[in-house]
Amino acid sequence: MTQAESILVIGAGIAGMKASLMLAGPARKVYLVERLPIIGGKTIKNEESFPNMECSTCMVAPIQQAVLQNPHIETLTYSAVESIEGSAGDFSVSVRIKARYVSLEACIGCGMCFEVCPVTLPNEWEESLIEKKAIYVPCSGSLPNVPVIDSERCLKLNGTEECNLCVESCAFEAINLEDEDRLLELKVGALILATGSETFDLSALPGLGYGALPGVYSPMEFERLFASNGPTMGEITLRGSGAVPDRVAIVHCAGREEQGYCSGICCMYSFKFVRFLKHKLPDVQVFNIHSDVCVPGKNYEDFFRSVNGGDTEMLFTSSIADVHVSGTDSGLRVAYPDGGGVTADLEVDMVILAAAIIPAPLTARLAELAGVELDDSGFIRTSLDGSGSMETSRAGIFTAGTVEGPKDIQSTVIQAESAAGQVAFLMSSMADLTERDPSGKSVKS
Amino acid sequence: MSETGTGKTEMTARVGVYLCECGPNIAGKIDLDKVMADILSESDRYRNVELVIRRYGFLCSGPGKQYLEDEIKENGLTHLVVAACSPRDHDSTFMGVCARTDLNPYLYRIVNIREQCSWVITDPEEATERAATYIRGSISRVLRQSSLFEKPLEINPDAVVIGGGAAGMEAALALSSDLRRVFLVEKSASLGGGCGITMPQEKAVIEDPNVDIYLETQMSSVIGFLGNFEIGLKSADGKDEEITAGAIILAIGSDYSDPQESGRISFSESDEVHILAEAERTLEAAGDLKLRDGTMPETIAVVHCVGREEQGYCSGVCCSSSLKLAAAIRRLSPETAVTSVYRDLCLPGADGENVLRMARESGVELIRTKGTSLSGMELDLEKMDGTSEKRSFDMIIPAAAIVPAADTVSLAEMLRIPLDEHGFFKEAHRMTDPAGTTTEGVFIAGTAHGPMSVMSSMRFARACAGQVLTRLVPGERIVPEVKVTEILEAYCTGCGNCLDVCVYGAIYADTDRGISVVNEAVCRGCGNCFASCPSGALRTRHFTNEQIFREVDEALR
Amino acid sequence: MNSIVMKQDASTAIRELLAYLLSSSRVDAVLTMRQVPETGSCDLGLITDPSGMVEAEPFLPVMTANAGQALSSISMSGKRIAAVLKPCELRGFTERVKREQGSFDNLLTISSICGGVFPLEKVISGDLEKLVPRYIEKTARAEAPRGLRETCKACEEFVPMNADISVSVTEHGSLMHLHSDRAEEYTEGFEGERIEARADQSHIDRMMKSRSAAKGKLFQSLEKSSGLDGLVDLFGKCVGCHGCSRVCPICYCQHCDFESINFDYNQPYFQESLEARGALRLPPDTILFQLGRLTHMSFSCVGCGMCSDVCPVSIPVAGIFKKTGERTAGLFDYVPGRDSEEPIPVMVFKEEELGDIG
Amino acid sequence: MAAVLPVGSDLSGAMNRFLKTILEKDIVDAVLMPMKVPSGDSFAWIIMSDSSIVDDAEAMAPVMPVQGARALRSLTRKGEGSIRVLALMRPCEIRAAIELSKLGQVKTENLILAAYDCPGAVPMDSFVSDPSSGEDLFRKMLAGEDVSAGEVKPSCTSCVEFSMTDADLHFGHFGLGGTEVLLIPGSPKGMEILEALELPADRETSIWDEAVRKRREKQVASRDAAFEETGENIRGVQGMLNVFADCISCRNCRAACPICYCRLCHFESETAKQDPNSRLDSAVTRGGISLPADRMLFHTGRMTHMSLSCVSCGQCSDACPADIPVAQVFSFVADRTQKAFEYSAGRNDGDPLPLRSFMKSELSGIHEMVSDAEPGGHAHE
Repeated sequence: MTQAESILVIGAGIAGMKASLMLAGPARKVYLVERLPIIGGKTIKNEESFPNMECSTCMVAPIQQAVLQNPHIETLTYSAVESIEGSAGDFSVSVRIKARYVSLEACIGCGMCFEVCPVTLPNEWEESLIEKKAIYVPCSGSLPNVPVIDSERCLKLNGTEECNLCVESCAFEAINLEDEDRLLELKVGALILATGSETFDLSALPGLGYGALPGVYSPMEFERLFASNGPTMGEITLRGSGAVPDRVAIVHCAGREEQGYCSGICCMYSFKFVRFLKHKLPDVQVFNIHSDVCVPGKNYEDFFRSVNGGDTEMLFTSSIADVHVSGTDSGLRVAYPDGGGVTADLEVDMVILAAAIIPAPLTARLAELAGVELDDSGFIRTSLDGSGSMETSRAGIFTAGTVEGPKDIQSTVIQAESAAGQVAFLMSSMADLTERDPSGKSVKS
Repeated sequence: MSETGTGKTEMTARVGVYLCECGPNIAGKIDLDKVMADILSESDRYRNVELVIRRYGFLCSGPGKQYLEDEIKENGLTHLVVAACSPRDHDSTFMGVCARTDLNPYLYRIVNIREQCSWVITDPEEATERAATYIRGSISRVLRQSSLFEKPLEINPDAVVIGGGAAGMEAALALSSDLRRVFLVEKSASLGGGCGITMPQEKAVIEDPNVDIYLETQMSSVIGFLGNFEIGLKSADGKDEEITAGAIILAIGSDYSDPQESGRISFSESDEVHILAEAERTLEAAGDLKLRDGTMPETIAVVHCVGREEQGYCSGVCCSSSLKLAAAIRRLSPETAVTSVYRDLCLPGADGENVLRMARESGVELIRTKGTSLSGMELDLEKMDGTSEKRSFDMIIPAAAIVPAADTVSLAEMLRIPLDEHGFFKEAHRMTDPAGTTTEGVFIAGTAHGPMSVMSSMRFARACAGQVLTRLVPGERIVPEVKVTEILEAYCTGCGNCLDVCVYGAIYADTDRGISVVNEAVCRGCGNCFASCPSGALRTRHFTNEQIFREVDEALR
Repeated sequence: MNSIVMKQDASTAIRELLAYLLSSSRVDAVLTMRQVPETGSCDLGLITDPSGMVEAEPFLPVMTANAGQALSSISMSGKRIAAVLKPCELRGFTERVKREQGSFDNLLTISSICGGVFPLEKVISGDLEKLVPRYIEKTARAEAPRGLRETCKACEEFVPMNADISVSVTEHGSLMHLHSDRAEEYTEGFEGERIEARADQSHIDRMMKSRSAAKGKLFQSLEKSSGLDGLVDLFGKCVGCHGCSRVCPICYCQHCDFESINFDYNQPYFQESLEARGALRLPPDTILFQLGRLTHMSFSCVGCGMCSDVCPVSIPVAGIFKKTGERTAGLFDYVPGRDSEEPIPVMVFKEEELGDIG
Repeated sequence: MAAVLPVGSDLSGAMNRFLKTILEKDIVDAVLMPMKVPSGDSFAWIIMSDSSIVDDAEAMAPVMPVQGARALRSLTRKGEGSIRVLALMRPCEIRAAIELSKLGQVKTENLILAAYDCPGAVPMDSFVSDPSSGEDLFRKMLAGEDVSAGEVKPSCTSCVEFSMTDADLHFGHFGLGGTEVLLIPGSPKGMEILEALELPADRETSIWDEAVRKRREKQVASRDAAFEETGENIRGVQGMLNVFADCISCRNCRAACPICYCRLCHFESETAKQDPNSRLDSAVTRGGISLPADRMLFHTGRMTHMSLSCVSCGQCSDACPADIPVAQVFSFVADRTQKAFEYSAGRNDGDPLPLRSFMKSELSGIHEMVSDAEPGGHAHE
C-alpha cells in the first residue's frame, strides 16, 4: 500500500489555515484548496471579533502571511475539488484550478487595471452593497493581493467585443486572457473539510421585510457597513437615503424556528453590533428584541453586561417567531408580542436581523463528493463513537469549523487543532505500519 | 583585513544596502537615486566600512531573491541592509536568502520605507529624506549586530496529563502510541472525574499499554520547557517520583459553586435540596430519586442559573443537563410533577433543541422568571409579566455554576501561568490559541479552561493533543528562540530584580556564584528583565542598547 | 623654531587663538578649562561656539579632571579638535593613545610650561581669587607658589613633550612656539608677529632646580614608610572606594578586575582565613587593590595628582605612585607619554632582556 | 524588658568585654567590630574568630570610614552564610544591612545584627587630619555633652533613627549616666544570646525610653530645619545645578553608599555611554558641554535607583572631595519618596521593596485605562 505523505485541506478560513500551519513541515506537505480568489474566510469580513473586540484583520493577517510564506503549504486559491477516491492513507483527489487570467507571480496588486475596466457588477463579497469591475479583488487588503477576471462578464472573454484595456494598463504583463483552467491530480494521506457555513437566507421570511424594505439589514451587510475597508469606509448610513439612523432595532433568532436550533453566536454578534453602533453614533438608541439570551462560557457574560448597561434596551418577546417588520412613511415599525403576550410596536429607522447559521450551499455537494454523512441539519456529522473525534463517517476524512455546525472562533480553532492532531496521529501510525520499530518499545530520543 | 600601523589587523566591514522599488509603491514616491547619493556622501562617518549600495525592482520576487544572493556572494558582504516593506511581510524571506549564503541571517536588517515612509508621507522630498535617515540608522545598527546561531534541542515526546476526568482520559488516548508515553496523574482514587457518569474511555485508558496511570498522586514540582520538563510527583502515601516529559496538559476539571453563596438562596441541612450533579449521580446509581424518608417526591423543581449573578458568567451546560434530568425523572416516575424554573434557556446547536423537545414531550413544566429566590422548600417566582408567585415543592434541585477547581492557584504558581479574572487558567489567546498558555508546552483541557460541556471538554483535550502531536514529533528537534537575553556574570550581583519580572520563569538564582542565570531554552526574549536591571548586567541579543541607541542617534542627527 | 609673539597675557592670547580656530572652522570644537564667573566653579569645557570663549581660562591652575582622560573618546570621533592640555595631561593622553583609547589624527594639542595646579580643596574653598594673581606673578619668575599639589611641586616634566603648540611665559614676554606642520597650517591666518625663538632655557633651568629639590624632599618623606609595615601604614586606612582609579588618566578599564566577581568570596574562603589568621579585614583586599593598580599602570603614571585630590581618607596616593612609577619605568628607561610611538614596556620585550632566562 | 550589662570604667570597654565573652563561650563563630588602623588615624571593620584580638578592637568607633553594611555585603553576598557572626554597628548600618538583605546582597540567617545608641560620628576628613581631638569630641558626644553642630557629621545632626531599630540585640545607654547598658533583645536570636549568657531580661526600660524620646524630639527639630534649608537650596533645576556645580564626577558617593551594590553602575555601562559623534553633535547644538559629561544624569539617576532604600547614613557627603552636601540632598528626597510609598528603609516588617511590588490600589489609575481598550482592542476611527 503506497503511503502518501501529504494532506489536503479544503477551505482556507481560520480552521483550514490553522490546521494547515500545524500539519505543514519538512516531512509533510499540505495542499490548501480555497474556492474564493483570496484566503481568510468569514472572519476577515468582520471589522472586530467578539469577545476581545480585536481587529479581525490584525488577528488573522499574521496567520494568512504564515500560510502564504510557508514553503510546505501549497495554497490553491480560486480552485475546487472535483473528485475524491481511495481510502485512509491513500486518497487520490482531482482539483480544478480555475483560470484567474492574472499571474500570481508577476502581479503586484497595484490596481491600475481596475480603473480602466468598463464592466461593473455587484460585489457579493461586500454583500452587493458596492460594485466591482470584471477584473477585481474582493476587498482592499486581500491576500493574495492579485485580482481575478470574471470570465462570464468580461467583454473579451464572453466574446462581446475585442476589449484589451486591462492588458494594456498593466505595466508588469501580469494579465493573460488566454489563461485556462488546470486540473491537478493529488495523492494525499488524509483530508480536512473546513469550508465554513452561511447565514440564513432572510428573504425566506417575508414577515421581517428583508429585501422589500431597504432599512432592513442582514448581519453580514451590517458587518460590511461597519468595516473600515468596506463599502462605506465604516460609516453607518442607510441604504438609499444615506441618512444616519437615530433608532435601531436588532431582532434576534431570525430563522431559528425554521432551522430548528439556536445557532449559539447570534446573541453575541448582536451585542457586538450594539458596541459598533454606539462607537460610531454615540447618541443612537438601540433595542434588542430577544427571547432567550445565549451567552455561554466564561468570556461572554461580561461582554453582554458591558452592553446591557445603558447602550441598549433589552425588549423580551414571548414568541420570537411572531415578530413582524413593516414600512412606515418615516421609517420602520417592529411589532412583537411582549412578556405578557400583548403586541407592542417600536418605531425605528433601521432593523438588523440576527440570522441563524446554516450549512453553506456547497456543503451538501462536498459531502456527496467526499462520501461523508450529514446530520439532520445538513452539517457534516462527527463524533460518531461519542468521543471528541473530528473524523467524519469516512475514515481518513476529518472536518473542522462551522461546516460541522454553528460555533464561535474559539471552538473553530479547537476543532482545527483536534483534527490536525488526529491527522498527524493517523499519518504517524500509518508510517508505523510500514516501518514498525523492531523492539516495539516507544522510541525515546 | 587592513594592516594598521601598530601591526594590528582590523576587520573592514562591507555593508550591502539594497533599496527595493516595489513598483510604484516605493519608487513612485521616494527618489531612490537621491537617497543612494545622500548615504554615499556620508560614508566616511563609519570607520573601516565599505558601502555597496544598489536599487532593484522587486527584491521579494524569485529573480529578486536570486539577485540578492549573488550580490552577497560576489561582494563578500559582511552585513546586509534591505530597504523595502514591513518586516511582517518579508523579514523571513530575506533571512532565508542570507541562510543560503555564508552571511549569518542576524547580520541583516530590513528597513520599512513603504508602510512607514512612502505610503504615509505625502510630500516626496520629506519621504525621501526620511527614507535616507531610516537607512542610515539601520546601517549604524547592523554594524553593531553580531551573528546568532540556532541551537536545535533534542525533545522528549512523552506527555503528562494532570487529571483523570473526561478531558484527561480523552487526551491520554489521543496521544499515547508506541512512540509516545503518557503519564496520567489523578488526585483521587479513581478515574472518571467530576461528571459523575462512567465514561466509555475509562476501560480503554486502563488497558492502553502506553499510558501509565498514577492514582492518588499530585504534581509537586516542575521545571523546564517545551520538550524538556522535569516533573516531581507526590503520592498520597508520601512516595516521591521524578518523571521527564515534553508537554503538560492540565485537565483538573472544576468544582460547583455553593448555591447558598447567592443571597437569594437559603436552605437548611434537613431540607430536601440536592445540587444537580449530586442528583445526576444518585439517579444514575439508584435509578430513581427518593426523599430521605425513602418515599417518592410528588413535586420536584429544578432551578437554573443559580450562581450566575455571583460568578459573572453563564456556565452554558446546566440548562441541557437540567432538562435531561427533568425528562429522565418524568420517564422513570410519570406521577412526579417536575418543574424547570429558568431565566434564559441556553441550548445552542441541534442537540440543545432535542433536549428541549424531549423535556416538553415528557411533560416538564417550564417557567421563565426574571428572578427566583428560595427559602427552605418554597420558591418565590418573579414572572416575565411582572406578577410573582410562591410555590413549595417536595424536592428542589438547584443547578449551581461551574467554578475553578480548588488547586488551580497552586498549579498556576508552580507552572508560572496567570489566572483569568474568574480564576480559571488564562489561555494564551481567547480566539486564536485557546488551548495554549503563556508557558510554552503547558496546555489546558476541559473545565479547567472554563465552564463547558463534556463534548467540548473532549474536543479541548484533542486540541491539546493536536498541539503536542504536531510540535513534539519523535526524532525531530525543536529550535528555541535565538534572540534571548544573556546575563553577564562579571557584572551581575544576584539581586533578583530580573527574577521577579520574568513572566516565563526563565531566570533562576545561582546562590553559589551569587548571580542570576537565564535558561536560554525557556527565554522568549521579551526584554522585561533587561529593562528592570539597575546596572548594565543584562543584554538582550539582537536588541542591545548599543544597537538601538546608535540607530536613534542617526535619526536625531 | 617658528614662534608667535603674544601681545597680551597668555590666557587672552590663547583665548583669541581658540576663537580664531573655531570661527575659521579649522576645528569643530576646543577643549579648555572654564570658570563660571557667578559661582566661581571651574570645569573642563568642550566649546563649539566662539562666543563661549568668554568663560575660557586656558591656563587656570586647576585640574578638575585630567583633560587627557576626558579627551580620549572625543578624539576618536573623527571631528577636528583643539585641546589645551597641561604637560601631564598631554602625556596622560599619549599613554591612552597607546592603549587604543584616543587618537592624534584630528587633534591640535596646545600645551605650556606648567607652573603646577592647586589641589581641589583650595578650589572648593574659594580662595582662587587670592591665589591666582600671586601664582601668575611667581611662575613668570620661575618661582614656585605655595600650596600647589604635592606632585606638582616635585614635577620635573613641566616642559611639554611633542605638543603641536607650546606656550612659554617669562619675564621678557610670552611666546607661542609652533612645533608641527599642523600648528603652522592651523595658525596660518592668525595675526601675530612671527619670530624665530626658543623658550628661555635659563627660566626652565631655574624651575628645574626648585622642582628637583622638592622631589627629593617628597621621595625622602615617603622613604621612611617602605617595606611591608610601611605599606600597611600608608594604605591601612584605604576604604576601597577606588576613586583614585576612576580619576586616573591611565586606568582605562571599563570594569576593574578588583571590582569584579573574581574578588567576591564565599564563606569557605572567609572560614579558612579566620582559621589561619584569627581575624580578617572587611571589605577584603583594599591593600591588594593598591598593589594591583601599581603593577597594572605605575610605569605609565604621569604624576598628575588627581588620585590624591579625591582620596576621602587623604592618603598621599600620587606621591607613592609617582615614586614607584619612576622606579619601574626607569628599569626600562621609559618616560610615560614622552613619545606616542614608543611601545609600553610590559607589552613588548627586547631580545637581550631574555638573556638570563635563556 | 531588657537585661543589664554593668559598666566598669568606660562604656566601650564594657561592650568589648561582653563581645569577648560571647566569642569565648562559642555562642557565635566570629564577631565583626571596628579596629583602629596601624597609622592610628582611621578605623576598619575586622571580623575576629580569635577572642584575644577583641581587646584591640573598639566597640564604638568615633568615625565611619566604611559603612558597616558594605562590610557585611562583602562577607555574605556569595553562597550560603555558614559562619555565625555577630556584627556590632551603628543603627543606620544595621538598617542598611536589612535593606540589602531584601536585595539578596546580605544573607541574615546566620547573622546577629547588634546596634548601640549612636550619639553621631566625627566627619572623616577632620578625624584624619587630627585623630586625637576627634576621639575627645566623640567621648564628649558619648557622654551626652553638647558639641557644636559644625564639628559633627552633618547627617548625624538630623538623624532621627539613632536608637532601637529592627536589630536582633540593642545596647541602650542613653540617659543611664554611663554606669550601665541595657541589653534589649529585638528578636528570638537576641533572646537566645541573653539566655546563653544567663542574663535575665527583667529590667524595665522606662528611663532609657524617656531619654531616647527627648533626644528624638531635639533631633527631629534639627532635621526639619536642615530639610527646610536643603529644600530651599535645591529648588528648581538651577538650584540642583548650583549645589552640584563643583562635582568632578569621581563617583566616590556611589562607592561609599551601602545601597549602591551594582558592580557596573548603569551610568557607566554601554547604555549610558554616548557615541563620540553624537556627543559632539550635542556639543554643537548647545554651543559647548562640560566634561566629564552627564554629571546631573548620574546624580538624579542614582537617586531614582536607590532613594527608596536610603538610610541617611551620610557616607556620600563624607566621601565627596568637593564637599558637596550630597547626603543632605539625598535624605531630603528619600524622606519624601519613602513617605509617598508608605515605606521606611531598613525595617524588617516583611515590607517588600516598593518598586518590586505593587498594591492593587496603585493600579486604579491604570485599571481604567486598560479596561477601556479591550485587551488587544483596536480603536477604529
